[in-house]
This record gives sequence, C-alpha cells and structure tokens, in this order.
Amino acid sequence: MAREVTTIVAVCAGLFFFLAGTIGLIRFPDTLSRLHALTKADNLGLGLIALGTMLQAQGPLQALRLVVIWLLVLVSGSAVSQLIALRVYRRSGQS
Amino acid sequence: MSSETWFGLCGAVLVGLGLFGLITHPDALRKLLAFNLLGGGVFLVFGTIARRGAAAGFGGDPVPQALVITGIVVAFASTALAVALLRRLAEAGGEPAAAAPAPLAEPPS
Amino acid sequence: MNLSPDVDGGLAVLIAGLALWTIAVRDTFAAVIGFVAFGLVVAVAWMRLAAPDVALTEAAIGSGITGGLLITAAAGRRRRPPPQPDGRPRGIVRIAAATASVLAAVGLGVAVLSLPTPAPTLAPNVALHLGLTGLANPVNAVLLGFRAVDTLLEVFVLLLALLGVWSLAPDRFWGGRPGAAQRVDPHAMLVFVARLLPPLGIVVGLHLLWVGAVAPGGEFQSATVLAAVWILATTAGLCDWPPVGKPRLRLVLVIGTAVFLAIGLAGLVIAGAFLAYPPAYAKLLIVAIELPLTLSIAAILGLLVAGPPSREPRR
Amino acid sequence: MIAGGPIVSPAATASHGHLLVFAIVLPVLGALASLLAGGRWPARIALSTTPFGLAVAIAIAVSVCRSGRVLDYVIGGWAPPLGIALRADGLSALMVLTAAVLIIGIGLFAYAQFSAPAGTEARGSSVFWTLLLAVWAGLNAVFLGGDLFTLFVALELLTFAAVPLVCLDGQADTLAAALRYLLFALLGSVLYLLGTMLLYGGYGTLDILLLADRVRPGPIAWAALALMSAGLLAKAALYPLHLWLPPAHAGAPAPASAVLSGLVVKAPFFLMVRLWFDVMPGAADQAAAQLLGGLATAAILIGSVVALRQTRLKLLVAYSTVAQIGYLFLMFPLAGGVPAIHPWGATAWTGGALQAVSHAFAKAAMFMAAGLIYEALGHDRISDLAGIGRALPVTVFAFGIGGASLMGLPPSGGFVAKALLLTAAVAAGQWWWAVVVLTGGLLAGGYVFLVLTRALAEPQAPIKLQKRVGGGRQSIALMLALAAVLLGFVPLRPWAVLLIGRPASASAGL
Repeated sequence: MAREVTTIVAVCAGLFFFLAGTIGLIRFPDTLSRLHALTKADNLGLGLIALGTMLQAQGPLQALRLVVIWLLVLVSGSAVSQLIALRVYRRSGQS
Repeated sequence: MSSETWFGLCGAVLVGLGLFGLITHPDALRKLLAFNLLGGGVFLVFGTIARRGAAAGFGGDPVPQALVITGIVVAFASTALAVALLRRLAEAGGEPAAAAPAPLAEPPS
Repeated sequence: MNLSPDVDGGLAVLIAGLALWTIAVRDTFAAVIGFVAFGLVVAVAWMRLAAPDVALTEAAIGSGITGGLLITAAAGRRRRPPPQPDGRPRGIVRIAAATASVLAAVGLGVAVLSLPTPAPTLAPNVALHLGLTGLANPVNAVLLGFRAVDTLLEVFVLLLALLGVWSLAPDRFWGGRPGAAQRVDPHAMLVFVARLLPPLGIVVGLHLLWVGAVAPGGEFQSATVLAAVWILATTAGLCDWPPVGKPRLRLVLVIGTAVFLAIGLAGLVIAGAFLAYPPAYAKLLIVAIELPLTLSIAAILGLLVAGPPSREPRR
Repeated sequence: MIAGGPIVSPAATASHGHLLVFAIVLPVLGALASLLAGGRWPARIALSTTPFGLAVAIAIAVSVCRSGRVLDYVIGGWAPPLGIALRADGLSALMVLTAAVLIIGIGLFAYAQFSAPAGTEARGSSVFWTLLLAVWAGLNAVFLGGDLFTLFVALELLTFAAVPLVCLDGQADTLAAALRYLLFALLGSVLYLLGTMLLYGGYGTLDILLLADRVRPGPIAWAALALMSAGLLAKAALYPLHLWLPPAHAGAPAPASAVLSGLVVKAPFFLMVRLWFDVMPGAADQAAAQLLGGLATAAILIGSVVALRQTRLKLLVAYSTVAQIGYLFLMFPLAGGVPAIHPWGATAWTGGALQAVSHAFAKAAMFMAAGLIYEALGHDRISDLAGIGRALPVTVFAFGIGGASLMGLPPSGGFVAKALLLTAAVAAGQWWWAVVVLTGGLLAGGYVFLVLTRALAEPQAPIKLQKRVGGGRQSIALMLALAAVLLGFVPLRPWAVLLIGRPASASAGL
C-alpha cells in the first residue's frame, strides 16, 4: 500500500514539474530562460516519474533500466542545452 | 468505438492530409514531409488491421506488422534519396521550386 | 495496459492535430519539428496497437533518423533560402486537391469501418509454424522465414538507394568522402557526449539484435541504433566518413545481401527450395544471415544520412 | 515437403520452378558484384550476366509453352497465404523474354558510351551498369511475383534503380526532372501499398491466386482497386498523371532513356493487368473500364498532338511514349469489365500484350537513334536536322522503321497490335475505340514523317558532325527496330501462348 501511495505521489510531483517546465517554455521571453525552465523542470520531473515507476518494477533489472533511461536523458538533455546555449551566446556576441 | 478503429480512422485522416499537402505545397521539402505523413497514415491502417487480427496468443497479426517494418525502412530510403536530390539541385543552381509545380497545375506543353 | 479506448481516441486526435500542424504551418523548420513530434506520438500508438517491434522501428527510423535527415535539410535551407516559388498553386488546383483528398480519406474511412468481423488473420498459421524457424518472435519469423524474399529484396533496395544518393555527386568527387571535413574541438560538449554514448549504444544495438529472436527487436532496429552511434561520432568529428570508393567499405555494404542470397541459394541444395532452412539448423542459419545483415544495414543507413561524396578522393 | 512446413502438394511447384528464382537472383548477384568490384568491372560483369539471363528467360518461355500451364515456385517451401509464390503465365514469360533481349541490346549499345577509361573508376559507368542490372532484377520480380507485397518491393526496386538513371549527367534540369519523377513514383507506391493492405485486411491473404477466389465486390475491394489503380497510373504516366515523363525520359542519356521508355513504364502497366484481370476480375465494372479507356484516349490524342508540336527530337520521342502508353490501356475496356469473358476479350488481350512488346523494341530503337543524332550534331533541334539522313543513314532508317511500328504500318508488330485492338473494338460494338486507334495512328504518322522529311532534306550547307558515331551502335538501334517489325511476321496462332493462365473460355476468340 505504502508503495502505491509513494508511486502516485512521486509521479504526480513529476507531472507537476513537467507542467511547470512546459509553461516556462511557452511563457518565458528569451531562449536562455526558456532553456533554464525546461531543463530544470524536465530533469527533475522525469527523475520523479522514474522513481515512482521503479517501485512498480518487476525485479531489479527492470528498475535498473529505468535508472539508465533517466541518466541517458540527463546526459542528452544537458548536452543539447549546452549546445543551444553556446549558439545563443555566440550569436549575441556577433551582433 | 474500439482503440484500433480510432487509429484506423486517424490513418484515413492522415492519408487525406498527406495527399493534400503533396499536391498543393509548392516546396519540394514540404512535399516530402507530406509524403511521410501519408506513409504514416498508411502504416496506421496496417496497424489497425494487424490489431484486429490478434489471435493464437499474439497481440496482433504478425504478418502486417512485419510488412510495416519493411515499409518504414523503404520510406526512409525514399526520403534520403529525395533529400539528397533536393540538396544537389540547390547546389546546381536550379530552383527547387521548378521541380515542384503542383502536378495538375501545369499545362501540357 | 488497460487504458480505455477514449485514451486512444485522444491519442488519435493528437496525431491528426500534429499532422495538420505539419501540413499547415508556414515555416518549414517548424513543420519538420512537428513531424518529429508526430513520429514520437505515432510510436506510442504502435505500443497501444500491441506492436512493440513496429514501435521501436517507428521511433528509431520513422521519427529518429528520418527526422534528423529532414532537420538537417531544413536547417541548410535556413542558411541559404531557396528562391521563392512563383506563387502558390491556383485556386482551382487547391479545390481539386482538397476534393480528391477528402474523397480518399472518406473512402478509406468507409473501407476501414467495413473491415470484416471476425477479422481474417494469419496469426494462427504463424503460431503453427513458428517452431520450424527456431525463433520465438513472430514478426522476425515472418521477416526472415516465411517472407524472407521480401526482406532480401528490401535490403537490396536500400543498397540501391545509397547508390542513387552517391550517383548525385559531381564527377570529381566520385570515390571520395561524404560530408564536410571535420575539425575536432576536444572540449566541446558534443565530443564529450560522442565519447560517452557509443559504448552504451553498441551494447544496446547488439542487445536488440540478440533479443530479436525471442522479444521485440531485430536487425533493423539494431542497425538503426548502431547507425545512430556512427552518425553521432562523425558529427562530433571523432571519426570521418569513409571514402565511398574504398573496397573494404563496399564489402561491408554488400555482405549482408550477399550472405542472405548465398544461404538462400544453399537452401536449394540442402532443403529443397530457395530460402528454405532445414528445421534443425534454422535458427543457426537465421543468425548467420542476421549478423552480416545488421552490419550492412547499419552502414547503409549511416551513409544515406551522410549524403553523396563531397570531397575529392586522394589519388 | 520442405522443412516439414505448411506445405505444398508436389504438383504445385513445377519441376522447372527454380528458373523463376534464377531470373530474379541472377541480376541481383550481378549488381552486387559490380558494386563490389568497381573500376572497369561493372560493364564487364553486366555484359557477361546478360547471356545467362537470356538463357533463363528462354528456358522459362519454353517451359511455359511446352507444359501449356502456369509455371510456379513456392519460396522457402512456405505455401501461400503464409509464404510467397512466384508464377509465370504466358504474358509473364513473354515480358521476361522481352526484357532479357532488350537489356542485351541496350547493354551492347551502352558499352561504347559507358565503358570506363583505364585505371580510374568513373561515376557514370559504375552507376549505370549496376543500375541496369537492378532494373532488370526489378522487372523480372514484377513479371514473376505472385504476392502483392512482393510486387510492392519490386516496384520500389524499380523506382530506386530508374530515378538515378534520369540525372546521370548532373545538370540542374535533369535533377529537377528526377526529383519530380521520384515524387510521382513515391506517391504511386504508397497508394498501391495502401490498397494492398486493405485487401489483406478484407481477405487475409496477399497471394494473387488466393485473392482471386476470395475477393467480393464491396467497399473494401472498390477502395483497394481505386487506390492501387491510381498509384499504378501515376507510375505508368497515363494521362493526366504523365507530366513527369517527358522531361525525365528526354533528359536521360540515350541507353537509359531506352530502358526507361521501353521497359520500366511497362511494369506498372503489367501490374494493372494483374490487378484488373487476375486479382479482381469481378470487382471492376464496365463503367470503370470505360473511364480507363477515356484516359487512354486522352493520352493518345493529347500525347500525339503535343509530340507534333515539339521542337526537340528527344522530347518528341518522349511525348510519343505518353501516347503509346494510351494504347496499352485500351485493353481494359475491351478485354475486361463484367462479365470478364467475351469472345473478343482474347483478341484485345493479345493486342495489348503485343503493343507492350513492339513498343518496347520500337521505342528503345528510336531513343537510341535520337541519342546518336544528338551526339553527332551536338543538338537535337528538329528544324536543323537536314542532311543527317545522308550522314547517318542507318540511324535514320532505324528511327523510321521504329516509327512505322508506332504508326501501325503493316507489316510490323505495332500493326498487328493495333489491328487486334481494332478488331476487338468492332467485335465488341465499341466502335469509338476504333476511331481512337486510327486517329492515333495518323497522328503518329504525322510526327514520324515530320522528323523524317527534315532528316532527309538536302542541307543548305554540308553539315559538320561534332563527333563520329560508330557503326556498331547504329546497327544495334537498327536491329531493335527490325525486331519490332519482325513481330508482325509471326503468325497469329503462336500468340495463343499468351493466354496460358487465362480462364479457358477466354481463348475462344482468337
């Protein structure tokens, strides 16, 4: 029972962060602040959802897979936001 | 309405949208996008038919599922060849627009 | 998954909406982004249609590599916009196109609704003969067993598409390397990722190939992951595309189809028919086909993204 | 029998069935080898593959004629509906043979143009020979495939082999033509694929023979027929979906044009025949067949008139292809519809098949001749052809007798084909198609004579040839044109072979 409740709480919290990130993406004025809203919220949101679903996993191997997925998204997300930010930075230097 | 019917009708809508885009968009890259949507719709119809054929403990009929995999790969190859043609055309100084008048719009001369 | 059909209805509407956006939006780049999102949602739809093999393929090829290809093409156009086409098609063409499209969609919808119940299916037939292929994944049994000749011809088609792409090169570049010359910045973020991911990607790719015998996965999905690793590494500048005239590369490209054909022809002698496998060796032969096939497909997919040779070969 | 499978009665796989596999596999092997070897090898490999391919084609034809029934082969021992069968009926055997003979002719013709200079690997030659073999494989797969999805893959194979042939020269206008061709072809394939899948959803098989038993008129059959026909018509360039063809066929190098116009457009036509006569003879009603006939009429008349107005020779020949494709589709209102079997059906069927073959030879010869003229003069403006008849008499003669077959002048293959269509139209009481056949012949006469009178005219100043054109290539063009004429000398009776695989009552009228 406690497992189920933890799962629900974690996934709902994760969804909240996703929602916040999406609102930030739409509402914030410039690329850098959008990026800031998106990455923070999404990394945390996905982490919480992974945590919640891990409790429902059948066996440690499946749980491990969820952790790996989260780590992969973290790596690619941070890399991509670095690249976008770098490009914005260079462009602003030019103009 | 059952799940697979939803996706089947969605496939029909995609076919219509793709067809419209393919005929009316003047830009060849947009035509290519429309072609891919059209293909996606066709594959969803496959998916509907596969799902309806669930039997013998399989969640769907594996034959159409296998055909879709073949279809997706062939569609990718088509897109790659078309993109290469588009880029080469842009380099050769030809205008991509010339390659893509709406098929029905040109007088036969 | 026991979600109600309403969820699938919502998914279907979302897919149609993304498609509409892709068709209607003015900016080409935005349309491409719409298409990539479309592909990802369609992959979810394939999971809901109980077709995980197709979902993997759609996510990897239909959305992933195709999306990457189209994004690159659209981005190239942003830098150097094409001359504006002389006006949109005339009104009458648009009306005719709209009529034809609506007719096609409605006719297809009617046909979908009048599909017979109970639906005709080959699933029991596949189940009955699955054991003879030595595989437990029915989709791969169809691709490499019952309908192997389709797959054989399809890989040959992929090879031809690559030759077609190469043939677009100007004469002086024939035999040279595709893509622009790379300059590596060892501290760049992309290089870091490109060093981090390949080992994992290769493990995942080989895993997909291996489990394909019993679970979702197989040569196409595996090859796509391997190709993606290759594309990432070359984009980051860690390695360069090979010259297209290189004999060893040609061998890698051809070997999948060649081995497939050879084992198929051997079937004429050992099993009495082209592409027949004796049941005792079926799984062994299929693995012998799959390994070189995955290598060839991965190489072809990667080079299809790389495009025609664009640098002069070293003589 | 094999793999303990689902499997076939021994009678189902005929003893010479493996010939069908070889017909497809042989060119694939050749293409793989030439891609692998590179350098000067592709031409040699392609040319040394052709005699074997011809031998296989002859063996298939002999086997079908001798046994008098359909030759078939079950791949992997997995019988349809689970597996895939290859089949050769009379028409397939004829088309496979035509393809083999033409590929040899085109290969020999191309050898002078596309043999690589020593040492290096040239782009054009390497690509051309590999693609030529691939086109051959695709054609044989289309003619022999017994499964609708295998036929889809074969069509795609043909598309990917044909499109790059259009833009081998890399000029902006041929690249644009290739792109347009590709888009039309892709639209055609995807519509065909959709129809295929609907048939599977409705009837649970993709095998042509099994479908023929199971298909019933209804929304699914109609939707499938409409979608697949629309797709195939786009690929066959039947009016009004013909706009891609003239720039593509006229822009390609001469041997490639000969392949594209002579053979490649016949593949979607062949599939239309399969679809309308084999898969669902009952589903299409007379109105649909009359609609196809109407499109065919428009193609013949508009294609011919536009050809008359061309100022460039290669474009004229290409528009003539648009018109001649129309003749092929006259077969549908005359040999098809409900009820499918008329006494005159066999006459129209034979006429359509002969038109496909004689046009293949005649058009290949004419494109070769046009290519040689272009090479010799450095241009192909029709108004400036004067004197070429004296400079290249063999070439102009080849063009002329190829054209005679297109016009339907006796004795030629084109004459027999058109006479059969005419007879069928009169016998069917559908006299309007007879008028179309005759008018089309007159118009063809117009554009052929237009070229010939210019070519045979006395030049004002003696013409200077840009380049010497060898006698070998001229005589190959001539031989193909003669082949188109010789078809007219074959007595009618042996053509009954074409009806192998047709319902028994269909052969009554010949």
